[in-house]
Amino acid sequence: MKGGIVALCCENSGWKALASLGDDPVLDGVEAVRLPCSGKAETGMMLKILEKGAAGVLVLGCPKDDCTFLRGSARAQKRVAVARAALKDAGVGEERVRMEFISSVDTPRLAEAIRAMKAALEAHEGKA
Amino acid sequence: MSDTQPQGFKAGSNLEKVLAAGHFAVTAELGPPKSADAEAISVKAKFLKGAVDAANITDNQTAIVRVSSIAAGYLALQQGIEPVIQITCRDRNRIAIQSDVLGAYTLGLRNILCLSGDHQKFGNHPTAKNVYDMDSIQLIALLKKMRDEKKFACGDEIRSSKKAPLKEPRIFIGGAENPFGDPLEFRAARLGKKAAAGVDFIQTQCIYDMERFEEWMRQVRNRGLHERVKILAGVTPLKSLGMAKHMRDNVAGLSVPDYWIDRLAKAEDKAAEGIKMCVEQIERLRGIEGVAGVHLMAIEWEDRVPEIVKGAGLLPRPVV
Amino acid sequence: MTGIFLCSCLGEVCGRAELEKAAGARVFPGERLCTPQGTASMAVSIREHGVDRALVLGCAAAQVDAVCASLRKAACLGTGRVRALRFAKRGNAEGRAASVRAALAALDLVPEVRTRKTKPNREVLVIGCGATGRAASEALASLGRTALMTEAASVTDIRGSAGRFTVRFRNVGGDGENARTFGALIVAAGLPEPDASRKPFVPGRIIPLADLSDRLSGLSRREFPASLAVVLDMEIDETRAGFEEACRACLDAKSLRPVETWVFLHDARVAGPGLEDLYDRAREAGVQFVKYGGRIRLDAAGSGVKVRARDTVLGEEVEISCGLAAVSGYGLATPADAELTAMLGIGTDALGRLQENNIRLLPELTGRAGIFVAGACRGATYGPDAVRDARNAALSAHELLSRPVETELSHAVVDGDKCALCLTCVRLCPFRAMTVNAEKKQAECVPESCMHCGLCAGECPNKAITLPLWSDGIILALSGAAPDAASVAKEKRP
Amino acid sequence: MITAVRKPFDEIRDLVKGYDRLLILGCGTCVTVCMAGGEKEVGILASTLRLADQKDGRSREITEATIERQCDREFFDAVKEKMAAADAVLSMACGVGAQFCGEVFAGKAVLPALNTKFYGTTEGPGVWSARCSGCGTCVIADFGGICPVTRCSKSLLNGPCGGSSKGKCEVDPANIECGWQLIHDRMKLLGRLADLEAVQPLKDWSTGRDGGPGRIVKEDATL
Repeated sequence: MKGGIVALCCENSGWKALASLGDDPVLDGVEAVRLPCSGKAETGMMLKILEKGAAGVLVLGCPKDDCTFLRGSARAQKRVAVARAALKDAGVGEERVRMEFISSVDTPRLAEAIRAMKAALEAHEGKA
Repeated sequence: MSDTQPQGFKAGSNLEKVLAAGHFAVTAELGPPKSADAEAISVKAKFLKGAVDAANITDNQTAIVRVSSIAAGYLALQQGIEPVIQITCRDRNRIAIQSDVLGAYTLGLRNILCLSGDHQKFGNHPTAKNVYDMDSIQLIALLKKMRDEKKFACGDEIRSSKKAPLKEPRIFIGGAENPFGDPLEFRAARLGKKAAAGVDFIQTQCIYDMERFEEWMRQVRNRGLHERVKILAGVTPLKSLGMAKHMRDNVAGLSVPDYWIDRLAKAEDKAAEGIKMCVEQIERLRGIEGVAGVHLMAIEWEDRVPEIVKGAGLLPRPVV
Repeated sequence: MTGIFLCSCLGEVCGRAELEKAAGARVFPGERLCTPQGTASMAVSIREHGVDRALVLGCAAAQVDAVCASLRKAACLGTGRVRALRFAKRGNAEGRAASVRAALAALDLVPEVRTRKTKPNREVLVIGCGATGRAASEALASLGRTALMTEAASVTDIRGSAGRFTVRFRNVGGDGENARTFGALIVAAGLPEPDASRKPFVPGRIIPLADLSDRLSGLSRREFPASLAVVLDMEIDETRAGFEEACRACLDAKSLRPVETWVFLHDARVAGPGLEDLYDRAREAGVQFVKYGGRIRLDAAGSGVKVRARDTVLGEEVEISCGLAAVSGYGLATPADAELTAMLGIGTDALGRLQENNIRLLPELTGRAGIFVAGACRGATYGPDAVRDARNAALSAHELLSRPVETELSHAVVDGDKCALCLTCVRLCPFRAMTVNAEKKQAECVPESCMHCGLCAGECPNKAITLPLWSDGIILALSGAAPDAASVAKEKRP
Repeated sequence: MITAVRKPFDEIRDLVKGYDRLLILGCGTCVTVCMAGGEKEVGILASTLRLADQKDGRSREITEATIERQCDREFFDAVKEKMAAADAVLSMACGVGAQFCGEVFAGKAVLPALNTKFYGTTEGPGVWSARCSGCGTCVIADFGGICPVTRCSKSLLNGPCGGSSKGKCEVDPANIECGWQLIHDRMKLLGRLADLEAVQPLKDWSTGRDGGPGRIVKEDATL
């Protein structure tokens, strides 16, 4: 997979789940960026990260009814949707941006999500 | 074309005379073709001949392009059917409308129905620009001004030149009304505005909810409008169960009570049942005080009009 | 000067020289940095070498975060001045160097962050004079804190933030208003009376359960209904308070006159002191409890009321007619008073009650620091629950106001030149931290209310809002997508 | 405010396909408030175009800028250099700004990125709806403060057409409220329902678009 996956992590959930993955090989090629909340991840930011060469952006937010800042992950979900639409327009495949609702102890599901994203990116790369 | 000044009549059209004489008038609808096929008009006209006092010639109904109302009206006149020309405010501004009124009169056409007109979104040219320079009530007031004040909208007198005699188009002015449209409580008031603007006769939208129509007529009578305006109740015979459901579900501002649908569902020959129900409805309408006639909108069923009119005991039509 | 602290656990992963070359900064290798001694040794190096920004490289994120927190205290470095970077044991040297450079780039962009201490106003306002409100005031008094109680109806406006709320009241006489400041607000406004004019109520035939007792006591022998039905769980799940009220009302009715009584409910709620016994007494007195499933139909036909429902025990439709029916207000969806909710600026749940659907806020917190909710207005309608709520809220308010409100001034900053006053941030902020500064004609953040979540910055249509510690530049640096110099320079400092 | 929505991406991509140095210019006033052409949208469009170019292997330089307003000449000074360096400008202002940008930089290809819609108000976050069509002779006083020219699909001045049902307009029952239902309800609230019975005369349309492109001269303000 050309370029890595940048994970924009809410520090209250995704960041902790990612940290507790420790040195799991699934994290190869995954660059974790800490945010105060997934609601800080902007559409423009996601697209700019892809522009700079990343293969994918994974936004990790808290489950919507457990969000520390009440509406953070709901806003992030809408912004990811706009980013995906933009990628579809650009013809570069919407799977390059993805949102996952991960609580801080959801480590297995996070690993699964990263694997699924890597697979989707490789599949798309094969096609592109 | 007789150009004599009809004594005491506004326009002297057959429809006007029938209504003035107190007969229960019968008008129908003749939908002009979506092509330049003149023959299609005369075929339909033949069905209606002798069965109706006048026939509405629709003006690009539901915003679908058809032969113009005035042209088709003139052809119907030649077949011995007196037409009711329709003018919608959707497609022409006040200049074009006034010139069409002069034209229609010169061709001997005397009845004009004033309509706001269906929004172009419903027709086959949804991307067209609409006009709506005026609305149906302003159009009624305009025709009255042309007839009675012998003036154009701008105030100029209707004469070929300063010294020429006044030659105004004497039109029997019609309007449409939907007794079931919201806001319900404003509907009678709106008819009052049309009366104030100078409408001579009204044809209502097709009626299925008789209770609500009778309630509307009560409000009309309370305002004494039935004496100032001749009201023709609109009816449309139901050809099939599908048509009944379509009218109920997809036509805005139209309420179709269940008993129409249930009766049709039970009937063997749906078309015959539709005709029978329509005849019964006309008989019931004749009993309502203030209803001066019936407007039979047999959409693409012109051939069954005589049968319905006969069934309702309205033949032969009076000769006035 | 930026210092990199390399923990010994990464010793063999990357050498000091390699790191110094890659990062262009002074490297301080250290022993077991995650231990207190490790942290102390770092603090010493920081003071000795005048380090103002520290990057700690460790093996596991959790430990490294803890180290940063303790290092901030030990070496009194401002927030954000200490950054942690977890080094994966695997990965090549080039990858590690790149992530160090990215972390350092982010560190360079971190501004100086001051904190502000404000003495909170010591008084608490309790909105609602019902049982819950009184319980909250008593709890506050026992904690030695003065409290003012008022009815929700007399409050006209609420502004400010934790420690400094300004509340306006209608004057007692009714003309004009006055304002007072409070440190915290406890909302115990209870549930508004069910509006007797709406469905399913029919005056005189189907009435609110709360009015049943005084209506019956006012009736003469002739007017007294021969039969009476109480309906619970009509629209939403009943509460124990509703169940208790139903049993008491039927027992009261039977004590006045011999009357046939039914109680229609989904199930009996007896989990409370004395409720089981009350339920038994009611049944012994002849009250018939009918458990129904799904919807219940009430028709005020003729002189009486027809009640139809599916009896889940018998498994068939049951229909009775009675002289009078009473429906429990708790079993009806009665949203909190909309005006009060708008003034408070806090979220509500699906039923419109003052309890945002978020487990972090249970039981008495709201989205806004310094505003607490207790009792029926948040759904805790049963007496003992409401009192416990009141005590929780009193304790939380007391705790908040017993120490100065310390605010880290890293709140959202609005660039007045770019702000188009589109109000997106004002409407979006879950904590009502964003307000409109009319003189400056721009949006402006209240530092004390800001929770530094960055939602506003993420949504501003003109990118006029920056969160100093999480600016675009810092985030892009950390994501390996180095920001172009121009966009970094434009970011506003606090 | 003037409201607008961004053009579909394929249409924009087609507009700019012939240009190698492109400036995407946002506007910080109306179209920022209705979330169509502010700095955030400029960023998103720029990134999307760059990603599309990367995929097509097309090398192109896309710069971004946002100025206060594109309907006042002086505000363009801030982007003079970027404008000079670009051989085309994709203006994310409303129709006014996009055209004026073309006037200020005569000879430079200026392409619109937005479709300007109407004078509108914010119904709620993310929802805008029309209130005025700029007919040049405001008549709302006769209709309880609600404009029949804009809020009625047929601009009727004398009452609802037959297609009004349950307060909705037949043209688009899901989204359009019947203007005349609104007028009727408001006039009823104001106790002026009887005023609706007066027949409104023909309207003078010459003060609006039909009178030719508008121009206002406020003598005291001219230099």
